[in-house]
Amino acid sequence: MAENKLNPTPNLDTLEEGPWPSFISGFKELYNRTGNTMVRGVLDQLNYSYETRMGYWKGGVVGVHGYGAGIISRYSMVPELFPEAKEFHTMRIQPPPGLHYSTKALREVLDIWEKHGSGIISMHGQTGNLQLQGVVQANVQELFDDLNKLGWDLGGAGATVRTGASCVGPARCEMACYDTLKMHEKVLKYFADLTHRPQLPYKAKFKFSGCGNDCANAIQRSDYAVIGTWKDEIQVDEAEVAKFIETRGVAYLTNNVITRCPTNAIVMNEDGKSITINNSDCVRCMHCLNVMTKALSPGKERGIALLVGGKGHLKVGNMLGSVMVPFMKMEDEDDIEAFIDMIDSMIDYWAENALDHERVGETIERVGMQQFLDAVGLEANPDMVIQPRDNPYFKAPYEKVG
Amino acid sequence: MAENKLNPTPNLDTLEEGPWPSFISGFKELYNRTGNTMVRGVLDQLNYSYETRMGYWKGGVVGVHGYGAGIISRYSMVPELFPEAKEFHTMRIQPPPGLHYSTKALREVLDIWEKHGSGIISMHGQTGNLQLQGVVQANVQELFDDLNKLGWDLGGAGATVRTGASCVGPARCEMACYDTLKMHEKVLKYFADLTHRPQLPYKAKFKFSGCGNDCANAIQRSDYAVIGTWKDEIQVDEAEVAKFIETRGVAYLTNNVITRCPTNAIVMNEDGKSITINNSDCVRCMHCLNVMTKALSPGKERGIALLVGGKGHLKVGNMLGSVMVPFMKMEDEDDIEAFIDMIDSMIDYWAENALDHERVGETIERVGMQQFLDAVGLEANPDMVIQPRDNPYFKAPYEKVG
Amino acid sequence: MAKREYQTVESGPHTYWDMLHPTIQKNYGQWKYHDRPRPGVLHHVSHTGDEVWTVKAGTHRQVTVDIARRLCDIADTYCDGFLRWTVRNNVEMTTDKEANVEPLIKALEAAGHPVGGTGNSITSMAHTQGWLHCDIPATDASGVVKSIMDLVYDEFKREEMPNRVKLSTSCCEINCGGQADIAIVVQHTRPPRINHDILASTCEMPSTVARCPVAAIRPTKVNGKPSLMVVEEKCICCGACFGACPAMEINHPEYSKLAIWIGGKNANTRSRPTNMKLVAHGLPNNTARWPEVAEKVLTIIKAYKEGGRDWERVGEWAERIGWKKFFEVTGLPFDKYMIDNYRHARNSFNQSAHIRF
Amino acid sequence: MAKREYQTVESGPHTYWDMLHPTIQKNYGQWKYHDRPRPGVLHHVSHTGDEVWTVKAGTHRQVTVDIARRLCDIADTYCDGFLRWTVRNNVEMTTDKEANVEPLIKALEAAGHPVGGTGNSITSMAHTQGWLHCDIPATDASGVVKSIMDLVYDEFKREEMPNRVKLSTSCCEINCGGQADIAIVVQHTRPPRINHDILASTCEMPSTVARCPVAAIRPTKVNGKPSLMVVEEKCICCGACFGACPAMEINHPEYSKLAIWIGGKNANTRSRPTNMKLVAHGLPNNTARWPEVAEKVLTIIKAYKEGGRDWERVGEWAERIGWKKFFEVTGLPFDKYMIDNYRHARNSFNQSAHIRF
Ligand code: SRM
Ligand code: SRM
Ligand code: SRM
Ligand code: SRM
Ligand code: SF4
Ligand code: SF4
Ligand code: SF4
Ligand code: SF4
Ligand code: SF4
Ligand code: SF4
Ligand code: SF4
Ligand code: SF4
Repeated sequence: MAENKLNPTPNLDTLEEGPWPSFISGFKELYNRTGNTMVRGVLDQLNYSYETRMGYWKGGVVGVHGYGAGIISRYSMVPELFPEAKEFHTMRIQPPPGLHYSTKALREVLDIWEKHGSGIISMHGQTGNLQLQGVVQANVQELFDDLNKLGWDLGGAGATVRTGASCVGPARCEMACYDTLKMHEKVLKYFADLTHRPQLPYKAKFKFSGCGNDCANAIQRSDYAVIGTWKDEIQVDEAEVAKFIETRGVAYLTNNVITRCPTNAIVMNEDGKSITINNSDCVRCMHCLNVMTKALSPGKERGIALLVGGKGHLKVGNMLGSVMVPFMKMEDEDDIEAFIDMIDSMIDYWAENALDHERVGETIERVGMQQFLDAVGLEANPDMVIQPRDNPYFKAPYEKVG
Repeated sequence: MAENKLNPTPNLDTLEEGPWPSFISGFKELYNRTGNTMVRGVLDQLNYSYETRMGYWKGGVVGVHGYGAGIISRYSMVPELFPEAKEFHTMRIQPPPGLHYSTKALREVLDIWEKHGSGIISMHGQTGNLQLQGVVQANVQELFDDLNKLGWDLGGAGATVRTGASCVGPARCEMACYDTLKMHEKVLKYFADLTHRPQLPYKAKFKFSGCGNDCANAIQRSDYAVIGTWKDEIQVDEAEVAKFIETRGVAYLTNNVITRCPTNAIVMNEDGKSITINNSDCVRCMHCLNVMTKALSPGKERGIALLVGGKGHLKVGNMLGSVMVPFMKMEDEDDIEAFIDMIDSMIDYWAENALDHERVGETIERVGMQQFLDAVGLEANPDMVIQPRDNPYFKAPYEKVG
Repeated sequence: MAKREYQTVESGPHTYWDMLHPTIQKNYGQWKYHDRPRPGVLHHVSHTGDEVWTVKAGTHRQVTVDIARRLCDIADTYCDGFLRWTVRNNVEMTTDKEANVEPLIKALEAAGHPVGGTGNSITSMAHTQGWLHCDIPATDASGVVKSIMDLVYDEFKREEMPNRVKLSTSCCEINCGGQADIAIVVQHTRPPRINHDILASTCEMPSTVARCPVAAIRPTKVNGKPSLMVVEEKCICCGACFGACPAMEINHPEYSKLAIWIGGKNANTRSRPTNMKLVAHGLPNNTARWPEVAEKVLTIIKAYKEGGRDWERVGEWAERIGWKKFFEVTGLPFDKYMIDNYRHARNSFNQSAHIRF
Repeated sequence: MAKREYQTVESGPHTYWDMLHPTIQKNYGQWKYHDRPRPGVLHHVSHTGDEVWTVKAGTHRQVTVDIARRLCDIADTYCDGFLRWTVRNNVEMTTDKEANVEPLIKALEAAGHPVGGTGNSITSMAHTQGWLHCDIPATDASGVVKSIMDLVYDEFKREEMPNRVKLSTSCCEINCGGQADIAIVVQHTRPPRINHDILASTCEMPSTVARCPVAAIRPTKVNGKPSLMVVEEKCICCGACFGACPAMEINHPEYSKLAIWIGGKNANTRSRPTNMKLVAHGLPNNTARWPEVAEKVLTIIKAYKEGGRDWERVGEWAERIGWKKFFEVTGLPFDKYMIDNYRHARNSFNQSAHIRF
């Protein structure tokens, strides 16, 4: 074991076969170059997990100066078997919005990481963090300080605002209805304090998708899902539409565009070979734009919709965020500030009223949307529902009589 | 008042104006011909209700020999004001399925009714009864006996199986996928005992619709909704289809047939002007058959689907029945008997397990569909759901290990 | 009581076969297709080649022996002594002689029964007992039906709506009228006042307590005697307790209001069946013509007629154009009470970025 | 502890502008349309007339400094020193020189990164920590991902599926992998065994009790000391308590099974977003290749590829053909556990006569 050589990992080696990149081979390569014993320890414990079909990590408390979150601490439950895997903490780093990197910046991170930690990285975590996996408590502060000097900061963990995520957005997507990257950066910078110090009933996540395609998975995977949309008409390049129909034919048009519109907003014209889009029926689902990329584009009056309450299924079943603000323009700093103010009041209400371990979607479900709207000062709007109530179980205030 | 003349009904008289037939004029005509003071009393009390905007009937217990239900008893709460309206009970009579009458049979009923009661009829009640409204307790038995001799029997009320309802069915509808009238007759005859004597936790209703158009409102308004459907392919008269497209055009075809199919089962052929129906995607919604009556008809392998649990919103919100048996052929007496056996076991389970005043749909919701299926001996089938569960909150039995 | 001589025959529903016209009997289950030569008339063609014409006409449901006999007379003259009622209280007269159609129409209209209600018309309004008979109504039903049908009379006789329109009304929240494209239903706004004088003697207390969907009823003592109380903050004024116990006086000439619901659909046609939804509440219970309610119903009908596409039912129209647009085009105010907060509320939230502008 | 010299800058996410290629900066927000010259390559055209080509390649997510540096080398050579990762752990290299595309592809593939994952391919599988790092996993995640991606490797490189296919896996029922077109998630079948030795010292009892969705956990005394117990009849084996308290030992090499879920969709495209649904459970947790699970996943993919229409996502396909048909064509058994019986179960019942045959 103490030799400068990997131990046998018979239960893992099959994972080195096959065409898809092998994380096991990657780890082995890393160990073979660096000789970092933590890597060997982890491979050994993982091999044992594969053998016994059980996990062997337990949590603890590891942190950096001034912060209360951002490191996921892991101690082996079987340090006697795998002393090299005794500690294997993960540092969550907030990457640049959209996960864009210059090689220069990224190499700096890699070098610092290799210096202080295992060299293993989860790139990226499901929430969007750059996860540096495998650091011992003794190195944590230095690692962080070195990174922080270059503009990197910790992400969230526990009962905090979590690291945000955003789609590639205007950087390289023609569908982007607002600047996902900028908004991500501004909003998460504003919430840095709540990211670093647990002061909330439970976690709160933001995700930013530039349009309804929701490439950031915002609707299910964030408490505050910001999704781009537009108010005016779909921009139509008539020549390209004609070309599309000519090339693809009426059958393709009917079966792949017209019938796929969720609200029948696209109708066949009387000529039986051209279409009209009724923009007032259109729900901005993106389908026709996706199919006819060259011919159709989002309208010009763009902005965001805010959907609140998405999360995993603990304890109420999977939740998808639901519309809380159907439209808000998002063009300048003022718009972002207005957004932040609104979120502040939602977080305040939630922080004060939620049960322990209750996400905002659950709170809304429990107290009722009406109460939530009153509390955060929003007007009820039919966009918030797919339909008005279908039961009479409500009490409107008595109307004054006489 | 004692004079042979109606009293003033200033609050009702406006209801004699306007083109739609006036029930007030009808009542007045009746009184003027018969001089039946009960009619005058009821008009007077109704006039008082319109004035004070309150109702003035209360219930009691009135019945016929051997039965425990079928009469809705009404006593005036203000007999001192309207002594002529002191008693105004309703006798619920089960009409022939489909509400078909010969004038001979109907006239007999009318004559008997005029002899013993007010002469006012609710034709028909929402559940489907012929409601003879306005009889005093003293006349109830004679009234019933006279009717019963001619083949008429009481309907349900209270915690009983209720009077059934059926659409016009094969008598005059080309869509009928089974004999609604026959099935109605047989099933309700079988349940006559449960109709007449309250032995159940609450009411149980049957409705029979010949196809998915559900002209009998079965899905929401009955606990046991029997809806016609078919298993094989929609019958297509190709010539009529071609004629339809030729006359109506491709735009009409696209916008009113193809795009309206709920499952996109109808696709435009490559030629851009004819269609193919993918029968395996078709959910037998009836739309295309309704639009193209001449061209399309239900398939030949016909039968019923049973949907259980429809009801009004007390206390859980409106319930629509849900599929319990996706298909059952319903061609002969044996099929009807098999159906009855199955219902018997559902009613048994419900009668034993329901809370007081709980309809079968509520019971199923409360105990869970799984339990209900086990109890009545049905296999789980994906047709019973619009989708499999989307939460992991279930416990399958441990699988034996080792 | 005198000894009973007659022995009841527990026969259930009356048999139907003998109630059918011979041509109907002959072609039973043989129908091939139908069309509508004109509003109010259906024409069915059989695989045997036989044809029948059905004339459909409105009635007031709350009829009398006189009215029914008049209809029998007409059926005797033109339909060989057979007739039927529809599930919506219309009368249908079927003849196998085309020549009978016109005189039949005339006879029905002469007797005061408008011919119509077929196809994409507004057919008769479903109704319930109301003050005429029920023990718990907060309004009348027959009067509301008469008031509305007077106003949509022309639409009953024409076929100019996007699709069939089914109206209904119910005289308490229990809603015996069932759901409909457009329904008028009572909506209480005040918890029941308890009549302690009669409570103990009239009501079974545990079952009254159990009837409340929000557990707002509790046992209490009044003047030393057991009675019930209502926790007013919890009570949602549904009136369910009143059905169980007449002492739970929920009805009130002012606080019992009317609400309008739309988009109920039992048909499986195209979209799945849907429950109807609340679109207006707090409307006054204004006898005898309910003008405030009628006005709103007419507005909805007008907007649907103008905006609905062929074959779209009222609810499908609202769903296509979106509820926001529905409230816009009808001018009805949307308010927070229309957002569900009952058991399955979450399922009514817009869990998507599908938004119309 | 030594006095801290450095003052943390609480900067939040790293800035992004300096991370963008100059051509991306110049055309930021100006993109007009895109197409895909071949699988794995996107071509974006700007309103300014500029064009960029993006080559997308798979990674194993659990990477190392070595792997990341190799990718940096490639980006330096062909992309002027810029690169990005996608939300699904693929790497994207964007160049404004068409000529760079082919060599870029070669370089990536030479480094072991398959080029693909665009358009209607099967893109990389989302994954979670598993035995590599998490404290509550019942299986590994990276190993499952590797096993499945090996098998769908060709579909990653082609664009032959009806629409994009998103796979995911999660190592406990909590499902950090989020929902997906096809997801593999742990499913426990046995209530937790309680480790009373460590419970009192490790867990906050009231919050552990509160974590249970069915209130199956109760305070008790064991050997005179306060501890917790589980009412096994109520427990639905969700494992939520284990996240709160390591003494609630839910994991088991045999009783912790794998389940397959399909039809998750976060996109608002066409249909509203939908939760994924259970289609198989009780599958063994067979390290290191999970053959029983893989086989079922492949079967689903195959059926979808054959039966799905253009643009139909997995769930949309299942919904069009109907779930009955889905179970038929995949050969997976439907059982009663797949019928929801949790809080909003009623909404999943087929409340219609919409039935396929
Ligand atoms: C690391 C990560 C998985 C991964 O490998 O990528 C992860 C790992 C954990 N998640 Fe997660 N979750 C991760 C993304 C998610 C996501 C996806 C997302 O954010 O887009 C979800 C679903 C969306 C959501 O927020 O609900 C998710 C839903 C959960 C839940 C269930 C929350 C719920 O309300 O249902 C828990 C349980 C809890 O918080 O008590 C949880 C808890 C955990 C814990 C903290 C388990 C625990 O209680 O100890 C895991 C720590 C593992 C570790 O050792 O690092 N994790 N978790 C992801 C975070 C990486 C990152 O920061 O970038
Ligand atoms: C007479 C009738 C209305 C009418 O004028 O047509 C009616 C009248 C009453 N209904 Fe109804 N219901 C009538 C059809 C319905 C329907 C429609 C149907 O059957 O198609 C429904 C909705 C479907 C359903 O079954 O849920 C209906 C749902 C109710 C309910 C609510 C049940 C629920 O579970 O939500 C109650 C309340 C109860 O039973 O406690 C109720 C209760 C009542 C009572 C018994 C009120 C009471 O508790 O005293 C009413 C007696 C009135 C009277 O004086 O005759 N009635 N009731 C209908 C029966 C006539 C007939 O037998 O032909
Ligand atoms: C006579 C009647 C059945 C009965 O046994 O009494 C009936 C008869 C027919 N219905 Fe109906 N429906 C009748 C009540 C209903 C009801 C229930 C109701 O009105 O309370 C419904 C379901 C309502 C709902 O969804 O809540 C109903 C939903 C339909 C539909 C589906 C409409 C849709 O697109 O949603 C069709 C198909 C169509 O319109 O072509 C239909 C079609 C028909 C056809 C065309 C069937 C046929 O081929 O003969 C019949 C001629 C109707 C006409 O007058 O144009 N019938 N039909 C009922 C007449 C009621 C009335 O007097 O107006
Ligand atoms: C790069 C990425 C965004 C990012 O910031 O990282 C991205 C980029 C694009 N997405 Fe996406 N999507 C990306 C993740 C997603 C996700 C989330 C995910 O994969 O976890 C979704 C939602 C998944 C869901 O529903 O749960 C997503 C749903 C879509 C859709 C809608 C598909 C549908 O029909 O349901 C489109 C539209 C389309 O396909 O034309 C789309 C379209 C696109 C387009 C074509 C947008 C554009 O015009 O440039 C981009 C090219 C994609 C390609 O490779 O063909 N993207 N896209 C993500 C690549 C993931 C990967 O590596 O494979
Ligand atoms: S969410 Fe929309 S804007 Fe963002 S990358 Fe996807 S398609 Fe483009
Ligand atoms: S974006 Fe979607 S809803 Fe709007 S017209 Fe296109 S397909 Fe229809
Ligand atoms: S339910 Fe079907 S079979 Fe019955 S009358 Fe209506 S359309 Fe005809
Ligand atoms: S009956 Fe309905 S589901 Fe079937 S093909 Fe016709 S429109 Fe489509
Ligand atoms: S709706 Fe209410 S008041 Fe009207 S008949 Fe039914 S139970 Fe009576
Ligand atoms: S009105 Fe309804 S909510 Fe109020 S006490 Fe009565 S039953 Fe309960
Ligand atoms: S899915 Fe469960 S086991 Fe896997 S990382 Fe998330 S919390 Fe840990
Ligand atoms: S496994 Fe789930 S259901 Fe069972 S005790 Fe734990 S939290 Fe409760």
